[in-house]
Amino acid sequence: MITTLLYSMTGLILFAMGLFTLIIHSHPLRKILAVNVMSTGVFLILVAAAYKPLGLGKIDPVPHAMVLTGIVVSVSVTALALLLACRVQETSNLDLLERRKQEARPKESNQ
Amino acid sequence: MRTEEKIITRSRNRHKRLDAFQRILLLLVICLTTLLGSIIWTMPENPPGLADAVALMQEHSGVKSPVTAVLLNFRGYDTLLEVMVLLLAVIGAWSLAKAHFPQQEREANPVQMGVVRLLVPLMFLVAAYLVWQGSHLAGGAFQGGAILGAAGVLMLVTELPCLRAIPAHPLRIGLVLGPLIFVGVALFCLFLTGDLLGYPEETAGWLILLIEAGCAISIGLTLASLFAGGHPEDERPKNQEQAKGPCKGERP
Amino acid sequence: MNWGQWLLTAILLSSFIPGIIIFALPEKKHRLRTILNLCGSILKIILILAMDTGIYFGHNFEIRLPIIPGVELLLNGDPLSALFATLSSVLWLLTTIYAVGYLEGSPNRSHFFGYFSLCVTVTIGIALAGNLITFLLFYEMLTLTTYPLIIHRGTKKSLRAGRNYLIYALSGGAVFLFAVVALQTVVGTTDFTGTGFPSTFIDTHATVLSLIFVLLIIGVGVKAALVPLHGWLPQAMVAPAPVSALLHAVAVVKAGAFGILRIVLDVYGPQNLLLLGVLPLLATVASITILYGSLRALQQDDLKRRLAFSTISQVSYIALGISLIDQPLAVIGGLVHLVHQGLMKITLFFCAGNLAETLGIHRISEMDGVARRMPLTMAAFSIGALGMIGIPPTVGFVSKWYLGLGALAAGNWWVVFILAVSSLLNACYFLPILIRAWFGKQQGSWPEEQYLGRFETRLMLLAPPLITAFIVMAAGVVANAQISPLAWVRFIVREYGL
Amino acid sequence: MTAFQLAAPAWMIVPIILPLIAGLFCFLFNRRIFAIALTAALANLLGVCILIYQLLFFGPMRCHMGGWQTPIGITLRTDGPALLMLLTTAITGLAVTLYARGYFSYRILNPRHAARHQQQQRYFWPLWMLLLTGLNGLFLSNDIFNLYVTLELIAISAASLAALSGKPASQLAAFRYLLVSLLGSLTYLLGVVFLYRSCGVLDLDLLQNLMQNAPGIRAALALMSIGLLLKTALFPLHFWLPPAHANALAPVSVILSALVVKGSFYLLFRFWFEVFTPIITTSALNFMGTLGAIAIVWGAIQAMRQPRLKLMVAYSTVSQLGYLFIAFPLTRIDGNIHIWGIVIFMAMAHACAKSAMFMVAGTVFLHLGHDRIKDLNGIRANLPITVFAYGIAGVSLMGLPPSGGFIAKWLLLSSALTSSQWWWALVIIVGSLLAMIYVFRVMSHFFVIPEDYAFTKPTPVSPLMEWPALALALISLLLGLAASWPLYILAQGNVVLAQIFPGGLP
Repeated sequence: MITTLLYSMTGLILFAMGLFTLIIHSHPLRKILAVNVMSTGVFLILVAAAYKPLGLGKIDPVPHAMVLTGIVVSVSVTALALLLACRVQETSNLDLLERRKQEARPKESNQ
Repeated sequence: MRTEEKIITRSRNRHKRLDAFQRILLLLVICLTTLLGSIIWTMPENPPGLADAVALMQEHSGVKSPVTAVLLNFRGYDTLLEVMVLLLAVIGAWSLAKAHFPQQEREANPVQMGVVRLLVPLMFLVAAYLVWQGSHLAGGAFQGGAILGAAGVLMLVTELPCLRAIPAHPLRIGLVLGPLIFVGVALFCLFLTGDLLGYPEETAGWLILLIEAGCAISIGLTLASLFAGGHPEDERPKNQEQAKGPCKGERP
Repeated sequence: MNWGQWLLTAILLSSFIPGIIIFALPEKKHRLRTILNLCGSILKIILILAMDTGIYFGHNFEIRLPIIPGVELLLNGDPLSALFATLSSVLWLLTTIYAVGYLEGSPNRSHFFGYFSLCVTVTIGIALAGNLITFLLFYEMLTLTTYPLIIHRGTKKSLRAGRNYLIYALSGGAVFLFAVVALQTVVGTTDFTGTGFPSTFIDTHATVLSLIFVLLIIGVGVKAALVPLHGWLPQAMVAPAPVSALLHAVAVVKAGAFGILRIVLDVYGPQNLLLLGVLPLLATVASITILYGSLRALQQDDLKRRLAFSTISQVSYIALGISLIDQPLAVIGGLVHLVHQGLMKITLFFCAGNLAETLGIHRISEMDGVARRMPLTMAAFSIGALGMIGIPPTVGFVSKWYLGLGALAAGNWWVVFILAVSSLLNACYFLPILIRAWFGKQQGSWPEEQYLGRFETRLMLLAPPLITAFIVMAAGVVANAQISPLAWVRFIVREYGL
Repeated sequence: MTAFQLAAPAWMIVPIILPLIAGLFCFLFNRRIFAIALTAALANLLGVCILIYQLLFFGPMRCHMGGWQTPIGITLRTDGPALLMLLTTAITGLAVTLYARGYFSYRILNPRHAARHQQQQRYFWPLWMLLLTGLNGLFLSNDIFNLYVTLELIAISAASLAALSGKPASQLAAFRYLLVSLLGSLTYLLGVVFLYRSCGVLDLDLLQNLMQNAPGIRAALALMSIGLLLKTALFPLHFWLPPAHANALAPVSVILSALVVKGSFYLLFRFWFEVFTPIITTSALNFMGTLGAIAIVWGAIQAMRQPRLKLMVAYSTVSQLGYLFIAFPLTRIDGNIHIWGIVIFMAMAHACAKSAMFMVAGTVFLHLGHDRIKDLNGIRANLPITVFAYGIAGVSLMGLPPSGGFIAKWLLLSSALTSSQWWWALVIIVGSLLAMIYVFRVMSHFFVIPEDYAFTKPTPVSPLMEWPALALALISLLLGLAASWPLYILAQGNVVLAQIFPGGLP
């Protein structure tokens, strides 16, 4: 019982931390990480739901399958979000564009 | 535009202390957590589940591992859609950008090359073992695919020159292979038994293995492609036929 | 489907199909477009006359199209709808001829005539509607089809007029929708029955039903231009003259007035309204509108604006007549004014359009001596104006006579007073125009004199007002004959058992 | 070969598997992609028609995937609401497929960015096909975890599509959209976890039987609802919608606005009024209704203030979604009688009308190179069909008769008045008036042809861009006249509705 509770509470706290970070931080990378922390929290609770102490019955395989599925989704979505964030940073970050321009200028003058 | 840029750049000069909105939010989040926590606390000790139901049907599933049985047989439809999610991520990534390789081709670092030569075949072996083992122990397509993906990432990090030349079309075939096998098997079962993914009991194990093998390859390629961060060089439909043969690094 | 249902369908399609084809026609095919228009409108008149005959001999025309439980579309030909449909279709033919002449050479005609045809389809739909839901359907569509016509010129002013028209009309439509749903909820049906809903509802829901009546009247009152909902009408004068004719005589204002008739006679029924005691309210509003419209008309120098305020005033005679529901003579006066006002007002607008198109005259102060330059047009105008004042033997006299008789019979002296004052005001704002035109002396040249041909203006512009002016006289002279608007209205009133 | 009898439930997988295979092939092949997509869209429509035929003759059905019964297997289910949503998706999807073809062809004609546009088209088709898979799967699924997977499928493909145009603004919007979708999915998943721990099953039918007023279940409902509300963009959570919808490519805007938000709404509605009905309280319903009312007014006011056509249409979506939520508090008194009718009508009419409008906006944008509302004068001269389609779609959005929107509003109003909650009726009326203002603000510019307007045609717009919009607009207009058919389909197998139409409908 205590194991399940421990995992569940940890998961819940992770979820809450992720949620808080997601809302208050504006940097894309932090947001993506926050979502990842949140999903980890949910998976923890899910795995905890499947746990049975030894001798008290079989371990439920369905949440395990769900977590596996969830992890896959989370990985792919994270990858996509990271790429998107990179694109956003490249195209709409003025500082970066400015720096690029400055980097490009000396090259042009060399040619 | 302006404000959006600000939002992105603001994080750099963010204040350390929380402002009023953040405090209220913090309070709300804490309340929410406490509430949900107390609900979990009061939940019954032995939650109902599907463990017994799955155990009852286990012997008809064709595999010994309950997780694999759930993943690929009982809830195989979920997994089919899941594989599509992975593929979607690749399509989305490819639509966004071109894979980023360094400007100049340079000779790979001999140490890195050595590590790759040593590790990559080993990883392929482990992946194959994991897929094989999935039928009776923990393991399966996702785990195997993850190892394959890691192998791909390793090669990408080493900046093997030949990776740059990987043609798009074979890569796409590889990416689609797993889903196609999955759908093919599903439809095959539909013809045979009248149910989508309704494996005939005697061949279920082999069909699941086939799906797992196909999916493991595709998942590995998917993860590596996602790491590469975009579509390959010759993805322009016009000059499709410039593809070169498979490079050495891919199949050492 | 029996032949009656085919007939109703054909009546609607006879202008709808030409309208759609006209939209698809290239801009340059004037002749084909004109032929289509005229064929459609003549066919429509023939079909409607056939329906009138059928109705006179007691045939029942009805199409029901259930949509969801409690909501059905119902087309129904009864004597009252025949009155409105006949009026609209005849005037539409004349207006089409006029519009072809008026818009000769101007751009975007396929657009214009397409909406013109749709507009009349919708008006006939209003005439044939058999319940409030169908009425609402066509009523809202009328707003949408007239909007492009009002902003047809595309100037800033016309856009503003169009926007105001929309705001007024669609708000009215929204109020109307609310009231219709409420009525459906309370009474369970909105069919036009001829006697109204069972009077048992009055005992249980008197307040709610009174409130719904007020909302319904507000909904249709926007189009009927009851004060204070009249604001859009004078502004809409920026539209081309055929559109003004359409708005004032054929479709929009008439649709509002017709809606009032339907609500009073068919939805609530005379008995229920007398029980509820809300009719004096309608009579008051109508009286105020009559006086207000006349007073404002006096102040206008722009000819079309004066005519617009005159419409506001004249249309309320219909509402005034129907609000004296217990007096059949007053009801006859109100109903027949629906036709008469249309005939007179369309004549006046045609003439005003002729003046503007031929001589560039828009203001009354420019009209001195214009009758010598355009005698036929001004003759028609004079007949229309005299009709408005109510001088025999024009049709205007017939309406006012019956209204007055009804008011006298009811002992309603203040209505008689209103009628007298309003006639006086009518004279005040029409007679000076006539005097200027016939006896004034031309001051300088006309602003933009254009046309010099065989007639005083193009034949297509000249013929329609002459025809309507002739009808204004003729219908007044033969009012007591077997076939006249008055005879038909008497037939209606008999049918309603008043 | 039992799978191919007409009565076999296996037909249910057609709308899922077909677009899925088409998506794979679209990604795999380089040529004839459009042919693949079009075939899939047509076959999808056909499949849905077969399913409707099945429903009418054999009643609602269950299809057990892999032959595994619940609780361990996944079930698909057909019933009236699901099939009507599928039908809407199929029809709109077919129109979008055609429109997208015309749209991309037109853009590729422009030699300046031909390669980039070709690239966009290359990825549009597989993404769109997989999105269609996800949507169809969502409408058919009867398993809360499978629903999560379909939600993810939709979220990822939708976000990728939203970013497709490559403009910085669209990518930023897509990024936000992706994050919001993820947050929604995760919250939903947390709800699923709570539900699984409380009930131990995942199938909706079984859950419905186990429903009781336990704190765990209430928490699950709250979490799942919040997640779905985020994806549906109800008022305070709508912030991501307008930029994402307005900055995407036109066919993508159509898909996002007409179909994607409907998916999550449908799910939410199904949960509230089928699965969790016993634990729903009146105050919760009123809360949803209030949010809906605010959304109607707020969205409409924002739509009136927008300088760009696409933004205007996007805010109009926020407003129109509010109507769907106003239906919530009207159920208490009315039972289930009108509720599915209202919601399905609203969803169908809005899907068709809004698609038509976004198509029009896209066509206008391509034609003029901008969509600033005040500079749209005279477009009627060059694009008469498009302008006509806009007008008709506008009529439906305003809820004027005889459009499908009118029927929905009629049902809403009559439910509100029957249950003496007249304040909702007022909101509905005000909403229609505001809709009228924002629709006609654009319309007046369309209609006016300035004196000096040049009647030149830069590049003739493909008929594929004009006619699908008109067809959809007409469908949304005529939906009102054919209203008895959707209601008839809805009544199949629905006990409550069947009582109102004892003799069947005309």
